[in-house]
Amino acid sequence: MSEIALAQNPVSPLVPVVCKITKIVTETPDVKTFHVSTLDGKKPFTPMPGQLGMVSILNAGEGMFSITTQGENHLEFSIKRCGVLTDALHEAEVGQNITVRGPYGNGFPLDFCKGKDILFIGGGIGLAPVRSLITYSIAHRQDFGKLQVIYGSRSPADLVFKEDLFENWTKVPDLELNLTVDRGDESWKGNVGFVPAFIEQLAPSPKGDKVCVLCGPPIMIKFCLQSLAKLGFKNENIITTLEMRMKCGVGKCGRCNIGSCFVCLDGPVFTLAQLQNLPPEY
Amino acid sequence: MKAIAKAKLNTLLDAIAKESNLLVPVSGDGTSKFAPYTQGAQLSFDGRTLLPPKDVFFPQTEKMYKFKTNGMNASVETALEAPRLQVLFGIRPCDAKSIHCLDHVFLTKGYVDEFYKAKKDATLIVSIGCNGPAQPTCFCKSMGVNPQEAEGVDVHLYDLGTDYGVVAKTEKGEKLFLDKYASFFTETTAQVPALADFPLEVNVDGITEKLEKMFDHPLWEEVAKKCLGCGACTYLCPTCHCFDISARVAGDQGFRFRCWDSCMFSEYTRMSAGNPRPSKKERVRNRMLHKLQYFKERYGDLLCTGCGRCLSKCPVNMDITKIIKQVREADLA
Amino acid sequence: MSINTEALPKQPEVTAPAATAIPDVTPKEWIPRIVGFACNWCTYAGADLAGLSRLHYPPTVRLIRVPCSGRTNPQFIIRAFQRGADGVLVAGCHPGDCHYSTGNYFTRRRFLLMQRLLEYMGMDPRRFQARWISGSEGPKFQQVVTQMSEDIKALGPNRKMRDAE
Amino acid sequence: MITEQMRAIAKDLLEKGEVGTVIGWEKGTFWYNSTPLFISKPEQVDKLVFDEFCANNLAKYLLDFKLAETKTAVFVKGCDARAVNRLLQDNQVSRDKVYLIGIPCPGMKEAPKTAQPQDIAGLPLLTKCKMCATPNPVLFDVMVGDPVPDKKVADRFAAVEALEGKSADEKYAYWGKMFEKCIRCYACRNVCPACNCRECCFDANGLNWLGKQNNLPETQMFSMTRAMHVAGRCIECGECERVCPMGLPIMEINRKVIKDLNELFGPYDAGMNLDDRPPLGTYKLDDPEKFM
Repeated sequence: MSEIALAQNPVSPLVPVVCKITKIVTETPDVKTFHVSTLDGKKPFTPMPGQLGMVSILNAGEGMFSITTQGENHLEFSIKRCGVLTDALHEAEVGQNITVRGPYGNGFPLDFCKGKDILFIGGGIGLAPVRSLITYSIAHRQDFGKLQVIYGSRSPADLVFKEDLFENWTKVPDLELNLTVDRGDESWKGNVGFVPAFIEQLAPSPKGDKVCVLCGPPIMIKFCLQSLAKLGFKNENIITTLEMRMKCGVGKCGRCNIGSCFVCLDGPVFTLAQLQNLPPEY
Repeated sequence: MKAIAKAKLNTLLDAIAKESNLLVPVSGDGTSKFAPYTQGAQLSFDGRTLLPPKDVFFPQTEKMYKFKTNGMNASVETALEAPRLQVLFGIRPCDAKSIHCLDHVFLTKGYVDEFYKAKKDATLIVSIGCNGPAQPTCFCKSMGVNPQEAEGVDVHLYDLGTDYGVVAKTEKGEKLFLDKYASFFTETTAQVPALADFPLEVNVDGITEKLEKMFDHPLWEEVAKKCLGCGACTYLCPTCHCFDISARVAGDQGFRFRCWDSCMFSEYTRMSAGNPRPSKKERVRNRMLHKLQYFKERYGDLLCTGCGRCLSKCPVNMDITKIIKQVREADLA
Repeated sequence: MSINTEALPKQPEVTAPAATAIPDVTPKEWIPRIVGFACNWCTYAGADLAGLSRLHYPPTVRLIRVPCSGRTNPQFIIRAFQRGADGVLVAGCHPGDCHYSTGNYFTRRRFLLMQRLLEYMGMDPRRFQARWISGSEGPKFQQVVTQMSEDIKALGPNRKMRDAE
Repeated sequence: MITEQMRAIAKDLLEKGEVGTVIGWEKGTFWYNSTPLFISKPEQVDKLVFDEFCANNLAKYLLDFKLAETKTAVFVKGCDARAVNRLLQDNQVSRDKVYLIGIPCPGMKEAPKTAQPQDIAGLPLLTKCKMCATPNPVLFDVMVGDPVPDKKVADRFAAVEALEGKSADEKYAYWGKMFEKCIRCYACRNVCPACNCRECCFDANGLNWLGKQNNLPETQMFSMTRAMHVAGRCIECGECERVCPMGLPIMEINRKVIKDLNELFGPYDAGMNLDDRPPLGTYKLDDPEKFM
């Protein structure tokens, strides 16, 4: 943590810095990606893949979001519309001032993943946190083995990051991309079906200590874990990121605890092996 | 040991109040709490206050920053103020222990909470020992607190009957209290009297280890039944420190503040995706485990100081000592 | 709101009642702020008629249109006082004329009680009023707002139950 | 005595399987604590007690059992029975799912300040019991013990009237001092049998009915809203005032509302009779017309 510059007011980790939205990408009817820079055009901070940022529209509210990726001078947050704050964000325009503080959380275990094959599984907006590691591993392609992405959404229209899915990632060597949707439409030529079944159909091999990075709605995670167990993935190699109600982000406010762990500080990334040692209260 | 007669305490307090913010236990209107010293206020030195001293460092509502919006533009201005030196006079050893617990939370594990630290650093803490239970519900002795001597304070006063024996525990206490007000103190050879018995006792040996195996135990269902789900226990608890961050918005300006929150409220963990603690069983369990297991695992201390406030004011007499006993007796089948 | 602002009378000079005692908070030109909850079917139309008929009344009232005076929650009243109202008016159809048959009978009971509770809490009951104003009673709307404005002007700004910021 | 009868009835009910749970009281931490008890097995009945400290109103717990498949038995004092009536009126529980065991109540006692046993007879009555006009349950399936004589109640509106007589500023100062003490623990709401909404408007924080700051405007908002919400439903059990850790005179607000309701719309005592409509849930064409 120490080498990372924190985007916080020098006064307190709870006081944010004012940033602005520099670009908005409409991913699906209810998901937008926001590019965020500081007022002088810099990146608010340099997060590790999987870390979180606390985003606020000052008069609407404050919420913790995963940082889906970063650019030279900006952070990207992909946000689904589902409440007061996210409504306000979706109505915001380029140039809107928001505040950001962070980065929070542990991020994905990069050292652990290095040199290994990685299987990425995402469902719906759950691809957002996973994407931070996908883009990182593409940028540091030589550090990782084979990459495979399995991604599913409700419908073709609900697939997020279409530019990555259909353009950027298809050009990456040794990256296998498998898409599925719950319900297809006339134009959809790919697989139709739920993600867990699709995993079993594709039957990725756990050989070579393959790591699986998983995120999606709870019900999908539950069944994916069963599928992965069938395929022989080790609990230590299954990595997921959790959601809890977070307020402070620095392990003080107490509400995101799972047992004696705080999701904001010790998480949000946990291996399945770690989760099995925690109370099932998430 | 230096000493001051209890009868002369007011003259000392007058002197302190002239130079610093002085907070003393004040009673009245059916409650007692730490409040600024005023002459003629009803001082309450016969035991712990009803409201814990945690709000001195961690107020129930605390403004963090102000903001203004103007169209798309926004600005933020921190509301952290440099507090002036204050003296917190008359906390009990149980409360001193609670401040030690709060220090763990707000000052360690990578992040320092400046709002807490600023107030803590500017405060000189003077504690008073108890020679026995101030209330029937006191059980601090069982929780590893020495009722007669507080830890982690700047100055400690032993209760010697008609006098208080004064001992500095830190350099700050030596300089800013003992030396500064030396003229008020005399020398005494009196001994601290024997400690009276506590009617309420509980054995907490091995409780954390036992609880690690009891997350799914039916006991929680049982003990949670009578809980009403109010926040009296958490708000009166000297160690409960969970907070919420919320904002007050008025048109194009407002401020964001933090305020005490209670894990007993249904809204506490509610997310758009659901609530991981949907019923009072999970909430009561979380509170008990936080106090007796999670906090110990994370910081090495139990999060209960045995002050008995929750016990005395719980509308349904939820008794943490009884729950500890039930946990110890529980079968791990 | 369909009040023609150009047609409004010039605000008469108000001599503040306790101006000498609290000069900084009771400026000479102080105008009361009244929040009015107006039923969509009667009072709102009544206010409209007052405007269309170019009836003059002081620009003190901010109308909030509610489907029925019975929609007005007691919390609305408290919140209005908290956020700066000097007076609150709830107005709806005459008893018997409710668009929803009986809504305003409940309003009547609720706010009779509420007014007494406010008084018990130390508020001046004149700051909270309920009135029956039908769609054809533009003049009554004018008269109610004028009367209430004068009453509240005499009382001065409300400082009770105010949220500090 | 009453305790023995309670145990016998509870045992009988549980053995025959007529009820799944019996809600009563047991002894708590000290001799002056009696606390709610939930039993589901006949061998647990020996924990049941009835003494001068069973102040808790058990009716509210019926809400936790409203989805239970079996019947729930609950011991009801005078005030508890009125509370059950209120829950029935609000359709929160159904009458055929509850079994009411009435206990005439001699009045509950204040807890003393010391753990040493004392003469119970010398302890003062709880404030809430001094004002009680219905010591005998108004609704029950079976009664334990003999009805106690109806008490002559000290004028329950005396405190309200005294306050009404003060000036507006005095009243405001009085309540300001009270509400400033409120710590927003919501014990009053959670113990109250009239507060039986599935979700309280104050918990729905996204709607912002109430800010989370603990300051005078917010606590005023809370207290006044609660007074209006329980208007016509408050059964005067006084539990809110008893459980308030800060000792706020909450019943002085509730009784004011009751007094006004009586004056404005005719005498009404909530929870006395299942068929009466609560005053704010009904109307008369000739209600007082003050608004014009």
